[in-house]
Amino acid sequence: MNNSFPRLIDGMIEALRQNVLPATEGEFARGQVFGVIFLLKNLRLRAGWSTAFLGEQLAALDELRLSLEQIDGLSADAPRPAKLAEVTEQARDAGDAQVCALIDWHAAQGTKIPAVERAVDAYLHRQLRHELSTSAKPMFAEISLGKERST
Amino acid sequence: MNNSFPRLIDGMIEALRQNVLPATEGEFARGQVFGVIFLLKNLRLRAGWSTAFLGEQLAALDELRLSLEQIDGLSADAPRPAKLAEVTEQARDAGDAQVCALIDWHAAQGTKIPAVERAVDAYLHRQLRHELSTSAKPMFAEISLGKERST
Amino acid sequence: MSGGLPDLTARFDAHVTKLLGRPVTSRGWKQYPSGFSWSTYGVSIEAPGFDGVTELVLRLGPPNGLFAPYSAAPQFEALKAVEGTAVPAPRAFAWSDDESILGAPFFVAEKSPGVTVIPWDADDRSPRSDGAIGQQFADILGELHALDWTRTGLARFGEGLTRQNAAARAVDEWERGYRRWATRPHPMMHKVLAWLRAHAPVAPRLSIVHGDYRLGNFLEQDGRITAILDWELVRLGDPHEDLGWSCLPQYRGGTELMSQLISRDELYARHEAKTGLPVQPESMHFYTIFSLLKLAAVHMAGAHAFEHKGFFDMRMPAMATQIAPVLRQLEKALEAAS
Amino acid sequence: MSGGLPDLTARFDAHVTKLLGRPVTSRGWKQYPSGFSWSTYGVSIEAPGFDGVTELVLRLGPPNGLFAPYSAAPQFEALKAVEGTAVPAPRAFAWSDDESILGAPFFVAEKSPGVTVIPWDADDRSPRSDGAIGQQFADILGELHALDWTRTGLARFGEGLTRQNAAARAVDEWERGYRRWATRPHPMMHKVLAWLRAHAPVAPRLSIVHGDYRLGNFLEQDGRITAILDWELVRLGDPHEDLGWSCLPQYRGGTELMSQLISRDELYARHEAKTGLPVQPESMHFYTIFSLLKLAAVHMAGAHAFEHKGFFDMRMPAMATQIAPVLRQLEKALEAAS
Repeated sequence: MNNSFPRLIDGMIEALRQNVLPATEGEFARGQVFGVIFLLKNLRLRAGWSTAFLGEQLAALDELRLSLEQIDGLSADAPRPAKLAEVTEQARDAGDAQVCALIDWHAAQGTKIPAVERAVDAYLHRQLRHELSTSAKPMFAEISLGKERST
Repeated sequence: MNNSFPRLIDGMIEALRQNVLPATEGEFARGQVFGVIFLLKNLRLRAGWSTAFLGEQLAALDELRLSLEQIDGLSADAPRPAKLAEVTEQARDAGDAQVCALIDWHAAQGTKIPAVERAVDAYLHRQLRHELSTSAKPMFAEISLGKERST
Repeated sequence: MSGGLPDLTARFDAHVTKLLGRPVTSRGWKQYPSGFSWSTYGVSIEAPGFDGVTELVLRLGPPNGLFAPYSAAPQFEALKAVEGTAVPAPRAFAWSDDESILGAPFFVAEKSPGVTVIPWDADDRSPRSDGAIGQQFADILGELHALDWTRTGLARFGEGLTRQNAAARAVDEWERGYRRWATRPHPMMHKVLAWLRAHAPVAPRLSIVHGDYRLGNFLEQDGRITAILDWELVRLGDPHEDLGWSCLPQYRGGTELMSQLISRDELYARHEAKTGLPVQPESMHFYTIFSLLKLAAVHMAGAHAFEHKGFFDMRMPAMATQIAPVLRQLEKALEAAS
Repeated sequence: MSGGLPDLTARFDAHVTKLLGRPVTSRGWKQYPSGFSWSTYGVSIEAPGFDGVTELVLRLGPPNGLFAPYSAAPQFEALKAVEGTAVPAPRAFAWSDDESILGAPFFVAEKSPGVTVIPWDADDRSPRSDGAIGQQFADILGELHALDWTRTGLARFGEGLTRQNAAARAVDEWERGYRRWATRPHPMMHKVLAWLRAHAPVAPRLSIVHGDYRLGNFLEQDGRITAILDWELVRLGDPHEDLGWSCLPQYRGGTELMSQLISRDELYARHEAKTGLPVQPESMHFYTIFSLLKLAAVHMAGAHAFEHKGFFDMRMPAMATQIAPVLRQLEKALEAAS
């Protein structure tokens, strides 16, 4: 899933405007497309990734931070997620960038620290499970064929 | 604007499914409609009214609560918004229900208290200004006529 | 009602066959896009038709519609009440609230000639330049309000109604609407309801109130209004109620003209000439605020229909976005009043 | 490229007129819905055409496309390289990366007969029952990997490439893709990149790698594969790379068959028969994980194109929703490897 809520909304609006409107017959149906566009514009001003959605991701980062603190002798150079102050996309992305740096740092070390590996893997697993549990059932057949799937 | 984010999303999906798909020609364009539906289903799982949007509404309620506290001799019976614990739709609606009860109570009083009137009016004004500043420009011509407005 | 046109056609034919006592096969079905609430179809039947009329309009009130559950009785009785008067309207032939017949309350009327103008289409189709439509718009409203309805089928909706309680009843009715449709509490509505109860005027007479008299709800042809449509909010009450509604800023399209048709002064003057009732400033103030409250409630009905009744027309949530602007107008109107 | 078809037609005619040295008027333009990246058009020109061919395909790489900026050179050279070999593909006639000609890099090829099968359409059009297509699918891939490309136009893309650095170069290329397209940091990608660098195998030979060899990227007719399409990710490298990609679970459609066409054992056996190279389990493991990383990066490219390049095709953000499932597959694959 994408990162930026407003850009996602903008893209949906443009897809409707550029790809759907010209192929839709009748003023009622086209009006309905404009209605969806209008609502999307309102959502752009009022909605965002939910606190529940982001909060779980940030809780996972915090769990990783605490796990790393308990690893004896972990080099002070090792990148790690900072303590989080707020529930935002930016906080999640900053935390993930620190985890990326930690993984790169650990990959470059001659001697691997199994506890770091375990802590990172636990984080990756928790994050992925959450991502998957907040994903809708794929609709690729419908998207490609333009019709409901019979199965 | 509506209250329930998931119901709004559901309605947009059904409008696309019931009103747009049958009037849209070509598998590419229909596929695009399914693409919008699919993304909306994902938003349903991941998005909600933003903290910024709800937070301002709750700050307005809190301001009213503090104003009421400073009114000497306001009857203990007078309904008023409670102190807020969390930034949610439910908290906003509960607060607004208390403001509604306060207005009804005050309307039923023989003697009006101007300070209550002023505090409530200040709240109504702040809430409305926020609602309007988070609203997209109306698209009623487009929705009714199914075409872009020339003006 | 989506997807059910073949079924609807068959049921319609069966019912009309029964009504007319001869086999009827309808043809040329067309759904009109206008109308936020009742579904409207154009349909033809073979001569001799109803009373000679073969081009018909069928209106159905769908169970998930804006103000559902519906009854077709008030609309039918209103059309009957104005038949043969100076108020042009389609002749109505049949109605029923029995959902076993067509799946929803319905009525059948003649198809009047002419086209509608949508209030927010600023682009073209403007019929307003010479003022003739605006004058008719005012005159017809005056004629409607001057009618004696006491011997019509509408009389049964006026039980217990007095010039003294007409305003309070109107407020009661729309407070019920607000409580039914609001998807969240709106403190401003409570403030306005309290103000309305404290300022209810006495009606100068009890009239048929169209309830949605404005640009967009009539047909015109060759510079003449051929039919007043959309009687679903018809009621009995203070004639100022229709005046307040038709003067809402929402229907002025950025012009100084009420419903984009006629100046306020001329509307009032022509209305007074037809009814013999001078327009009362206090009543207009009351019914302007009442009309805004009613409009806010209508917008809430849109949110409610979309979110709770499975009425997935994108115009519904679009209407819902206009609750706040109307509440803002109410705030300003009450400020001006205090 | 939306909305520009008349302009495109005129520019195409002018360019083909110049290429063929006679006036050409194209007709029958049709855009094919398939393809997530390059735009594909079918078009006819008058005889004698290109080399006798009058039914053409024009492919354009739009500036806001999935992997843009594009070059048409690799695809053109790949089609030229396989012309006249046992690898069926459209004959290519012209190409250019000069955007002043048609507004985007493009190439022109013959229109091959046959239809495509979409990987996730489980409903119908299944060509798989008798296995003949699957056998050809395997054999053609073996033929491709056995080709000597050193004297073809592809040779210029192989500078400095060795059997030892082929895997690392492939990882480098897709790490660049990840860094270019990711709309947010993905720690799992870093873990996988580190694993890939630590486990890079030596290639048994350097082959033409199609880069997207799977169900959906070939035409079939009467039980025969008539053309391998979609060469935009063509590169030189380890033949295991194509095997790993074509065996991805994403293309199995819930069956046990690779690309819904052929069992893994038979694919390997036929490939070995054509190339003389036994499939190496370690290499397959590496290129399976590599292919998942590449697929995750492709999905990220979808998010990037939609959010940052104005490519408003709803398939893009739909692809982006599949990043997490692929990262989950990578997690499982690395778990199994450790």
